[in-house]
Amino acid sequence: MADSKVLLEVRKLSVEFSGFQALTDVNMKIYEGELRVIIGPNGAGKTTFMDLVTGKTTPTAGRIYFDGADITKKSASEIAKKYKIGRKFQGPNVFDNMTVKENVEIATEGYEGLFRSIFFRKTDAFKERVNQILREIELYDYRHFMACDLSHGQRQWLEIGMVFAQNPKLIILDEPTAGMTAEETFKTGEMIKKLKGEHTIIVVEHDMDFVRQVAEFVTVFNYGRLLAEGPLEEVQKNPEVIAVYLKED
Amino acid sequence: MRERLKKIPVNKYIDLALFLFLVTFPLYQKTYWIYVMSGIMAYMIFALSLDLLWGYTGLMSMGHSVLFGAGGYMVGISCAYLSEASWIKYDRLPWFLTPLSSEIGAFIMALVVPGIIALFIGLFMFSGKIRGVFFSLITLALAGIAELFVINQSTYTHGDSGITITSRTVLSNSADKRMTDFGFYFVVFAFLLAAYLLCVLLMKSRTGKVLKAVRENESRLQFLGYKPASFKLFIFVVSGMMAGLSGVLFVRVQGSINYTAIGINLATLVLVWVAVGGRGNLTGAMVGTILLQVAETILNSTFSNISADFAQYWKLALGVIILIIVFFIPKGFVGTLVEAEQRRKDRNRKERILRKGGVNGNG
Amino acid sequence: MSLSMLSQLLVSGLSGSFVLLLTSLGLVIILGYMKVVNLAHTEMLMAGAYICYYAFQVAKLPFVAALAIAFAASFLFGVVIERLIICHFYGKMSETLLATYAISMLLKQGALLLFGKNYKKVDYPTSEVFTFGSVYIESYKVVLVGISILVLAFTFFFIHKTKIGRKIRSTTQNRSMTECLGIDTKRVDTITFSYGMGLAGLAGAAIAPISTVTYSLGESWLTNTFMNVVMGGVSSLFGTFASSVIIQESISVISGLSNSVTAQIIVLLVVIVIVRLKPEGLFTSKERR
Amino acid sequence: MKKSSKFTALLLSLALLITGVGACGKGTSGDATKASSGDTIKIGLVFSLTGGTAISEQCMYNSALLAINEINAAGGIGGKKIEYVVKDYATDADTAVKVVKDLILQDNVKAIVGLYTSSSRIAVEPVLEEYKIPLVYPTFYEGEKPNPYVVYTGCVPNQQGDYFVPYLMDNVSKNFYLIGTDTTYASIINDQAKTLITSLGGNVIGEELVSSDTTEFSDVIAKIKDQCGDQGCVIYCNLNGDSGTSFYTQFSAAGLSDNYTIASFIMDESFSTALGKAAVGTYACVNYFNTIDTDANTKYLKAYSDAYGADSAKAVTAVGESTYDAVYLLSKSLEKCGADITTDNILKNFDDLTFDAPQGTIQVDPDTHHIYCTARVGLVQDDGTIKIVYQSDKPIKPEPTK
Repeated sequence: MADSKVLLEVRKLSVEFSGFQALTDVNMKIYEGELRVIIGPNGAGKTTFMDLVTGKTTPTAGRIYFDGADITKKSASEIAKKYKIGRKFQGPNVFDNMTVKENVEIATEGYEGLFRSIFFRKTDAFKERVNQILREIELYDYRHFMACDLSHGQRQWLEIGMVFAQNPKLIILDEPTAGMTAEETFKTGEMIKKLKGEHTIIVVEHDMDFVRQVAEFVTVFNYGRLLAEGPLEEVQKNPEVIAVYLKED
Repeated sequence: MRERLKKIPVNKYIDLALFLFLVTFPLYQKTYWIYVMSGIMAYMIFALSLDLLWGYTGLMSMGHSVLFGAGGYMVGISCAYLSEASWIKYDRLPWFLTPLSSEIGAFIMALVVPGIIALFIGLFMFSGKIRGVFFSLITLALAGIAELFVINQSTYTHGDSGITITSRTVLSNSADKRMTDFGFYFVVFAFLLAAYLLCVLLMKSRTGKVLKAVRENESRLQFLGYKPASFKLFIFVVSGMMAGLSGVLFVRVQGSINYTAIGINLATLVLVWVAVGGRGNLTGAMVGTILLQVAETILNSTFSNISADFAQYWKLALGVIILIIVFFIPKGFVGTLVEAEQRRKDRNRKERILRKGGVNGNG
Repeated sequence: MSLSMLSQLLVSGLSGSFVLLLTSLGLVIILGYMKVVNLAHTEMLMAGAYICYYAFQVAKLPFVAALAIAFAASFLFGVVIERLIICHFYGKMSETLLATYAISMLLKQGALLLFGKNYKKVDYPTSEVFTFGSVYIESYKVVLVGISILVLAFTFFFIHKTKIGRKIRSTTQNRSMTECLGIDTKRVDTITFSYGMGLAGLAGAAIAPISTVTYSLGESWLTNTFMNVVMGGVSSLFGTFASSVIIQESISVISGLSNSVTAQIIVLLVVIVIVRLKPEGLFTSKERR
Repeated sequence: MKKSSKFTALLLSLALLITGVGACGKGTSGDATKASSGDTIKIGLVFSLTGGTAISEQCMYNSALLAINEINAAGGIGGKKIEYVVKDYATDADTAVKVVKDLILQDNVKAIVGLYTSSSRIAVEPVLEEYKIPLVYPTFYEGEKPNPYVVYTGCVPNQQGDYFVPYLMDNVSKNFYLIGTDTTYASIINDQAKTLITSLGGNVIGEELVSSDTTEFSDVIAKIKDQCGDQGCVIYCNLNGDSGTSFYTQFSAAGLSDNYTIASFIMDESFSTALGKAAVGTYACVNYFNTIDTDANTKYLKAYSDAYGADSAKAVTAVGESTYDAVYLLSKSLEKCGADITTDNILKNFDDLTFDAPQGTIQVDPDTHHIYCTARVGLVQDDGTIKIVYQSDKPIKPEPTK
């Protein structure tokens, strides 16, 4: 994988919340087209890491480079719009009292500016793209439903669909299968696998079955530090990782 | 055709009925009711402007009257200056009010000044972390300050007496060109229709969707690449200008303006109108305004002969109405109707999906 | 402005600060610990003032008894209102604002119909005047300062040292966790809200002698109390105290320099600017929330 | 089914609105026939039954009703009973405009009696001009160029301040400190007083306008004390409503020396009885105090006390008496009109009209439509009554534009 281009790189990333060291000296590289799974016990700093990359929080030290540019202190909206990093949050985070279709339309890339959105008219291509995404996430029949009326799993898919609609270079999925039935989880896994290759994807996940389904290359976090990194089989044999997970149980 | 009709939501039918009613209203009513209804229509524009802000974007401004009053006062000051009202002691207007020395200038200022005020308040609030309830509290305080301010600036605003206006046209400030109540009714109606259409277009556009998304989940929106602050600022300015317009029309109908038009009382009253009608669908704002205002006027003229304390009972009743609304129909009259329709449609769709046996169809 | 006048202004500003503190405290408790904006707060001041009038002026009870009755009655009213109305709207900002506004209207119009529009006058419980050189202060104002310090101290004790206070704080910080510990958070909510309402009633009774008791008494406190809370931050009693002093002293001194209307406008605008720069309040407590 | 529900919604909302407003349309026509039926004459009454000045206007409202009932009991106006419609303008000029339009267009009244604040009078004047309906304004006020549609039955500054200031300078102090509510009325009154005080050789030490919801006066009192020192001064006080009462209370509590005296136009029996101790020693000046010893006054107070109780009768004020006069003067003017009740006739018939009022005989000046009246200065006594300490020799000609 070393031959393909580095898309995201973090160097010596640290963050501290009023005395609490949430992340310490993390170095990491994500290559273009990769599907990376991040695992780790609760409070390991996985979500904090996502927050830093997407501009929700600013680091106390260290730098983040994306596609060659330094995005360390950029705002969330700039990171999403200019650098094209899409993020799905932990637990479905959608626009509840809007229809499924509206949710996807809002997310569709290219019209985020105020003036462009005022004079925006739906083109056939736009409509087609929205419909295509709705079909991919199997919500086409539900497109006129309010997002709050969907089942939990459907809301998760909706948010995944919204991230696709952004057409990002990097997709970050924070626990995409949380609260899903086994069948839904499997479907989600297939959805993600289908995307692999076209997009670069980071998935944070607890569900080890799901991880086995999709993962090739895994990063393990613990206590705000990067514990191990490598192909799934290798990491599973790592005694440190086993210790952490055994302790967890 | 039938399909298209089916797709139109129920509130649009109510809108149609409402406008049909309003346009025929003066044909069979007496001058008094034409005058009252003109005032109510001006208030309806005001309620619409608040609905854009509160119903769609989720910004509960408790001081929207500041913008209404600002528009009204621009016209008031201009009228007083041009007609050389007896209380005027100054020789000329300060530089920033000089456009008020022409009739058209006054109208433009009445739209621009509330816009600018909204721009400043908005820049100030939205660039900081002021949101939610603090936005409401600060706008409430602003209304309080505005009331004190206009009373204090009596050189231009004539203090607590307010300004009396003799003309009843949108542009002219002279008493000679006064229109009849009947004629002016249609001027206000035209503005209401225009304001309504503007709101419909705006809210149907992508911007409208983004604003709804701001209401639903502002922080999520950032991660889709939007800057919520600029959208909020935009709608605040648009809403402010509309409020200014309604202020102008109301002052022209009423023939006077004073500090109550800019203060807390009106600011909270308009919230009640929108809440009763239902927020976030334009129709509710208009229906709420017309229902409450017509009810108040009718009850007032019926009961004020029986009990001189009537106004007090009305306010008491209004308190009860608000409680009933927030308890039993929190979405307001129209909002509940719209929701019921949505539910019914959802049910039908669900049945259709089930009939298809969960096969992923193409609609 | 002479030195004696400045010192007079500062002294009356200081006593005014304590009055503002007293009148805002109930609001701070309810907003800070329950995230509920109680628009009926200032009308509770009015209700408290009426209670004071009837208990102290008409029934000739001791003043302390009047304060106690005002607190108790407002507390009970708070229980009723919370159980009947407020508890249904937690977390719904617009609905809470509308509901509390409706309550405020009912209180105000109810008072108007019940007590009429005539002014009621409550005599000063203590009528001496203290003079220090050219500076004077009515003894009752000193009493008011005492009352507000007592109330502040008691509230601090209540919130931080008692068992119920701990429950209130833990409910604010993590409701579901608190529920898991077997604490009835609904009851905690009721107590918090009622305590805030009770304080408002008490404050109303305490300020009755220095104001004119009438149904519109609440209006004149609206902007000042709310701005005070916004500026002081909602989670710390000290912040409220500090911002009371800042607001009232500046109003006092500026109105000495120009006039009270200008002072009011300037101070409120400055408060708004401060809130913009420090949206979480000027003196937020160090607690991690 | 879907379509029908939509049509129901459409029809329902249409029906609701049309019936709602149609009902009131009917009400209008019903009233119109009643008014033109000929056995009654309809007049409008406009007072603040709520709002900041409600306490002052309660007595006006009571007196108006008293006068109407007396006139009707005595056979009405040429056999026709007076029918009245009351509106509350809540101390708000905008509301005043609305209710006056309501009275004119909806109730078709022949004339209107009422209003207290100057701001409301100024605001409704254009409405009166547009619809040509007369207003009888029963409050003492700051003076203006007389409006052709208004008849004024209160006194104006040349019947009030012009006697008050010299009296205070001779008997109390030459130093004045002016304070007032930030209103048109108070600022004009204070300006007039300033001119008068300087021209008579007195000193205006300071002036202060406060917002109408001010209830905390320690800063103002501090200022007064600082600027006047031991020599004291007359505090020329035109605070109204809540802030007025707060000021009196705090002023008396502040324990300033006897060299400080409050003098106020707004001080009247309603305040002096409500304030108790705090008002004692305050000077007031108006054309009527209820301690006036005339037969008409005794009769008026007796009737008032029978109707509203003895306690209320103690708080009868000058504006109340003026309203009583206003209704009587209006009835006399209407009586002169006979069958031909037009606005022009009503207004014309006010010329030189006289009435044996509780304050003494009053006469309407034909040029200005104000009344000739006697200027009186009163001092609040321990029991809350106001004792007359000075009165002009004869009724004074009104000069509203002076």
